Amino acid sequence: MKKEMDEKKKVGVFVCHCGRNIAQTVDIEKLMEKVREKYDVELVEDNMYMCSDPGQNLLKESIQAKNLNRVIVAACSRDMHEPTFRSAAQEAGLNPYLVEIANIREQVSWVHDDKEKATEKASKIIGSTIEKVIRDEPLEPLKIPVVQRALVIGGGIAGIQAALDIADAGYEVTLVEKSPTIGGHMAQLAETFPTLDCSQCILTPKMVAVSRHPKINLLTTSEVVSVDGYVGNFKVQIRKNPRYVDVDKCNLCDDCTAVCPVVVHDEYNQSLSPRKAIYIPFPQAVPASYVIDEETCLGIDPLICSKCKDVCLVEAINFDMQPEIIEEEFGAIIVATGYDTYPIENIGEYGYGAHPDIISGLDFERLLSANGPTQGVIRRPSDGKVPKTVVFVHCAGSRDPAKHLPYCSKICCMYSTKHALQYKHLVHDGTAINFYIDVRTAGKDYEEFYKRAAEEEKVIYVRGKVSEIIEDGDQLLVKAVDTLLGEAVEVHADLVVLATGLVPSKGTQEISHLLKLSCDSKGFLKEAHPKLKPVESALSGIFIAGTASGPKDIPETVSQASGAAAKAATILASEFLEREPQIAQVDPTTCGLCHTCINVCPYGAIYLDEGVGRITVREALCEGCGSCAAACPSGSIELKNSTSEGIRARIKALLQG
Amino acid sequence: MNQELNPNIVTIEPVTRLEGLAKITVLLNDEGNVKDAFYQVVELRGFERFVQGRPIEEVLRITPRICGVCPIPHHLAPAIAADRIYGVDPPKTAKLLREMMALGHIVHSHILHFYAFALPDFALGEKKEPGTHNIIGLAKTFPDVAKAAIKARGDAQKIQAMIGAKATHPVTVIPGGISKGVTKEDTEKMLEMSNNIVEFGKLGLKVFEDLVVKNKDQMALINSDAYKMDTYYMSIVGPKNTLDFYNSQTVRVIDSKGKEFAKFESDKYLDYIDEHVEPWSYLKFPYLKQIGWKGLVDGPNSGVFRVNALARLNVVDKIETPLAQEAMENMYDVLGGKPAHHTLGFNWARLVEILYCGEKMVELAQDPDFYGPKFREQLSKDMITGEGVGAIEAPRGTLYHHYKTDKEGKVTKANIIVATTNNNAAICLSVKKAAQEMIKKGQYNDDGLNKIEMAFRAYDPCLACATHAMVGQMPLKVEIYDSKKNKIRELTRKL
Amino acid sequence: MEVIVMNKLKVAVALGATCAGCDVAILDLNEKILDVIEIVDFVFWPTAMDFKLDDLKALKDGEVDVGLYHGAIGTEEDEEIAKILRKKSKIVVAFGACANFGGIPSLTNMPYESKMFDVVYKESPSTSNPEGTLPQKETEIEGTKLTLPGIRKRADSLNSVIDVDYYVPGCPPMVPLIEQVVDVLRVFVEKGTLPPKGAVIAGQDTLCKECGRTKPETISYKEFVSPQEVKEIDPDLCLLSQGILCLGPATRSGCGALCTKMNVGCRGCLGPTDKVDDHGLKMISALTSLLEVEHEEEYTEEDFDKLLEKIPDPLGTFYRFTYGVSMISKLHPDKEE
Amino acid sequence: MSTSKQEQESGIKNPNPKIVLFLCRWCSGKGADLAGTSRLNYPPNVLPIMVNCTSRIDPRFIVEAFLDGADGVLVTGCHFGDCHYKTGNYKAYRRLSLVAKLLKQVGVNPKRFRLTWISATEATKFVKVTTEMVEDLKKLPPYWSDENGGNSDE
Repeated sequence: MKKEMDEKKKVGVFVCHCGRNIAQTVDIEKLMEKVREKYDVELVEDNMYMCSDPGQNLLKESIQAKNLNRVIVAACSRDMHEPTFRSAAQEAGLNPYLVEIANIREQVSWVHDDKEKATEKASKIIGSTIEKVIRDEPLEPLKIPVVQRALVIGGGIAGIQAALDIADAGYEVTLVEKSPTIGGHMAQLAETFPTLDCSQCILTPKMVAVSRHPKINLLTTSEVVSVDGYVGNFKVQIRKNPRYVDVDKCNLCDDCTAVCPVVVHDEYNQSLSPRKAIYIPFPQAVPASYVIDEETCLGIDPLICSKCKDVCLVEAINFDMQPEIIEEEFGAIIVATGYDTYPIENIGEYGYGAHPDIISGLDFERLLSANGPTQGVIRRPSDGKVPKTVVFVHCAGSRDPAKHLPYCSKICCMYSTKHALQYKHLVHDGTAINFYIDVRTAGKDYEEFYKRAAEEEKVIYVRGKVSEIIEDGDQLLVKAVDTLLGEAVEVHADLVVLATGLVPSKGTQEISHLLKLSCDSKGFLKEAHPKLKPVESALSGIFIAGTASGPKDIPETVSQASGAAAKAATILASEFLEREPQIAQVDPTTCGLCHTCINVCPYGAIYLDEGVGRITVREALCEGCGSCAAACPSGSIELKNSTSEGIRARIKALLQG
Repeated sequence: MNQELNPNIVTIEPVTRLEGLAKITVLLNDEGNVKDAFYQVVELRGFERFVQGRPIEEVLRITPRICGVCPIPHHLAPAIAADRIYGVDPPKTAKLLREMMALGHIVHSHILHFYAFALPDFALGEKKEPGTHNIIGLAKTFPDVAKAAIKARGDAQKIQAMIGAKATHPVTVIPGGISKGVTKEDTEKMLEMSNNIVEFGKLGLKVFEDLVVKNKDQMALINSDAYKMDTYYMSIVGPKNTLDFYNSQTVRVIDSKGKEFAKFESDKYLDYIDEHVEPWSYLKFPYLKQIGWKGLVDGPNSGVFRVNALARLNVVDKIETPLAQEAMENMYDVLGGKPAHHTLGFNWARLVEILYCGEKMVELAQDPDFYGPKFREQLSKDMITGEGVGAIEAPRGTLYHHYKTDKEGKVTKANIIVATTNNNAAICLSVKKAAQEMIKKGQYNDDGLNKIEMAFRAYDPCLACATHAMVGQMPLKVEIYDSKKNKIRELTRKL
Repeated sequence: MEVIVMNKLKVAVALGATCAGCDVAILDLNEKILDVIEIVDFVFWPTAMDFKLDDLKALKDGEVDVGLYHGAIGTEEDEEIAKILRKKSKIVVAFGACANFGGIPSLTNMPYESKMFDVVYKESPSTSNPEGTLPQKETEIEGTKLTLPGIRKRADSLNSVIDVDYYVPGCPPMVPLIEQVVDVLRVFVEKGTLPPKGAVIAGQDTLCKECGRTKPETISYKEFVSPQEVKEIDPDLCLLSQGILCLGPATRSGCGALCTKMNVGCRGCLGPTDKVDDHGLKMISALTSLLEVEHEEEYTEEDFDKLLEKIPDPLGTFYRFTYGVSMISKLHPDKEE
Repeated sequence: MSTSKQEQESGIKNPNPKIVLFLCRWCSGKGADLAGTSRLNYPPNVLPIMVNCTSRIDPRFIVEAFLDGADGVLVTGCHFGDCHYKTGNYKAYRRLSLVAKLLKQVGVNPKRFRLTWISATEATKFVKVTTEMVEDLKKLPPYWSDENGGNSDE
């Protein structure tokens, strides 16, 4: 049942000369005559420059004088001045959505030379626009309430930086980290290239800042289990797993580890050294507290040992802690779930990681670290001897589409060079040999760092891929080809470090399903636009920072974190999100709940509201593309101010006369 | 009221109480006696053309619209053709369900014809005012018979709907079987309804006994030469020449003496049947190829043959079910042995067939495989042989569906010879004979014209089927032309 | 139930290019037909009663209360009968898919290589027609002219030749719809009120709501599978989501989902909703939108072309019953190649 | 508008074809505007209508355009992967390709309907496509003209 068009449509048409741009091939007088004669319009006026103040005043005065309720400006492309004319009309008291632009410049005067035909075409375009404007209804921009709180998933350097920036901007942040401490992989590094800053020295102040920031609610040993809702109104469920140690009471006296009978591999030290079932990941861990590893502890429920509880003077240990589901609402989400390294166990040519003296880059970082298993003295894991010859293999399992990762992970050349340089510092008479395909030094001062390692520290760079590493007595025979000299090369090394690339972390894969974020072919999260929207995801209100979207170094990660934080803050900045009102609406009388629209909507903006049994459009998510209206087999969905009947009328008007 | 006119042309238009559109034009000579009669079918819709290019499984859902009174045969015959195109033999459960549908359909169609179309002529005596000689009129004079008929036909339709989703224009039969089986409860309901149909079958024969067989004039009419024709008879027969409405594809033809003239598998039909075209009717005239088209004449050397109920009973040697076999023997005793040529005998044969169907349906519903789990084979495109013929005994006689498809299973050519078409020549002859009887020296009355229609109605012609090719017109129109060849009256009857 | 009827409704049932399935549908009211006779007098129903065209012509204009017309307009005489029915009836109801949309007979309007007469009377393998005789509108036999009605260029819907008051779609209209018609007649008899002109007596929304099969989270299929080639048809899950072609989403409800209950896809015999002017185009838009919608970003144009190639006979499948009134059938072929 | 002498020789059957041109607001619309700002030239026979996305185009619009007197319909949108609404053009391609098949099946000359992608920078391609289509349709008679069997059905 058509709404009766009660109020008479009083249309004002304003034709712009645009100096000579339009007037040169469109006969303005004839055009105005044609429009007056062919179409039911209240008035037709013209002006040299409609976008100028006199032009806009003409518009405003005419609206008030003739109380026009529809306006058409026949001028340039709507991208140019639609906002100009809409706000002018608004000042004159007319709803801005009742103003339409007829493009007779880019689409007519600039591209045609036959004056008569150009004028005729301009008249048809105006006629078609009239059909649209008389069907337009007054609209208000949609106002979507925003929960002014952000969620950051992942407690590595990216998550830490993002959380701090948002909190500093004055908004509450919940930072969720799956492991017992924040810090991520950066906490495992000894020093960082190219400045050789001690990684802990530059990271721990930010970690402490997180723990002390009043606006940041830190949830470690926690993971996000479900995310519903949409930008401004994400309903999130977080499961906080029990630590079995009360963070506030524990004073890090370390008495408990002495009595704990369980000894297991220490993941923080890349399993190169042991830890107990009750442990602190590393001294500067945040939150500063011990934690009981439920899997390796002899038994909490039923309680088997409880030796640690007996010696804990401050009674910080509590076996009755249960997993807890926390439900919170957020206006924006930042995903910073980090990376994992490509496992050396996958690389058969280099011994599947079986030999103790063939280790990964992160293993070597731990050997270099003062709080590492060898207190910073480089010792071979097999016999603890200081290695005299160390081979660093660049692109281990990278740039190898046939068997391993096809892509380059950007940072391995730099951290291998750093490893060689640090090794030479510590073992002056040692020999460091780096096998590489290309040494990629694309960051600030990276090339100088590489020159320093090669020329000052005399690290030997051999251009060639290592074909095989086999045990030879108590040493390792490294076979390769020096492609510059064109000869085979064999080196007897005491230790081999494989510089493996970066792959999406397990957390990244899980969160992509949870948030329905699409991934690229390598499994990293896909940005909304690789060049222009690097920190936005395809879903509005959800942002991405750091290595979750691909391999990158720490400076790039931190800048992305701040970028994502800024984007999130813009959403949280206002109580309401304003959105274009031309969205879809569903007529339940003819809708047969066939789910076509739900599956067609690229934004998941349409859902079946079980309560009322009706298909409903989420105002916050609908972008007004209209795909659902074209697909709806019962014709029940229409776009506001862009109905199918309206478009039909516009086509018909173009073809008339 | 007699018509004191000396028209030379009598046209009955539309022929009523039948399915489809036709008209009879009767030419009188100077003395006012019938020189010739033309039964013109005025329908042509073009199914053979507009199924071209359609996938065979979709064609199965288009061809039922050839006829709304007998859609089931036009769903099953192409399905049999499709099975052969895929070279597949459907599982037993599917065959049982398909047969049940076919039998239920025969019951519905025969009841509809006998009680709505034919019985009023017998039961309500001389045709007085129009508008009474029909189901409504019957319901007034024989309420209990009418109610029982409506109940039995309703049951038959319900059974078909349980298996085919819809009784009119079923959809579930697909190449290789059927889209969904039935439950045990449904089967029990069908059993109960089938038993009811058997009882109704007996009642039907008893009614016919009282109203017709015991009525001298009616029997005289049936036995009168006007309603006899000496033709060949064709029907599908089961393995031991038994009555069979689904399982067999063997066609048997007997001559007017009852001797077997031909026996062939359905896919050889082109060697035995040809169709002749007349400019004054959209319906073609099939005839036996070996004998040839000798025009609208009966007798042994005319290729004209008859199908439909009486033809079937003439052709089969035996009916497997006891009650129906006994009813058939009783019929032939009265009609003077096999084969019987009495056109109005078709009505009696239909009642025998209703009884047979009822008994066979009871048998099917008691078969444990009836509601079995495996009701279709999974087919694939590489099984497609590209050609298949499916034949079936529709209520109105033998029906042939012949399809050629491409590798994808899309129909490239279709040829459909429909039951009523087979009877076209015979109908023309019967109408002419009846007209010669009923119109003497230009004298005829409403009852006379209805007697002509009875000759036509006995064949229960389904013209929508017959001319599945074209759009029709009012059922049967009567046009009267005088000897000077100008049309005096288009309709002889006044309200 | 006792119905006090002041005067019985005079009802006429006329037919055009029909299969008479609609007549059977009325008779399928079974016992209820006796109630119908209480409030209705059939003054014209050739299939079931002995009325001739002249009986209809003899009635006074407007004497018939309700004229039902089933079958498409296929010959000139169908058109003539429709016009007579219109003149004689206060209310005309288009009954069944043929009268409503042109139905299956309007499939003949589609373009085919061969002409209808050639297919039926020349190319049919079982026809021996050496002289190539074809049916003629007029034939001279011994001085008398035998006439046949001419075949129209198109088989059309009832409302293409006369003004229609109400529409009862369906092929044939299902018992629940006919019962609705009987109710409308009863209310008309008792209270004299009628639904708004042009109303379609069936559901106003589409079949999916009535079908009751569950809709999975995502409906995305690679190609349509013909029912005989699919391994197994889930009796509870939406057929379309199993890749079985079903026009339910674009077709009115009101039939009780008879076909989908039996694992068979709907072919749209109740036609589209009021808002849709071309049933086929709407269904095509919905179906192609869901074709591989889950992985569409991995497809190139050529991949999509291959997928679309596999959609079987779109014209014949998406316009099974509504080609007569479809927009696309109003386009004409270009003369030149 | 009868065809003048020399136009007939050069095979012009329709000097002034009417072509409905669908532009999408983000890519092809901007490409068309760029053709304007770059002062390129193309025949005025294309009559533009702007929609948010090619996925807004309901197949009925194409047929309705012909029924309203168009000689041709040209739909332009974003290349795969560029769509502002992510996957609008994928759906548009599938829908309108099947419509093209139907138009061909009912005998409409395939030259009268075209679907092509034009990015915001491809002004030259836009001009080439529109000019080509106008030239093609000039060689065909006006769609509804009697000469083309337009109003031939009685």
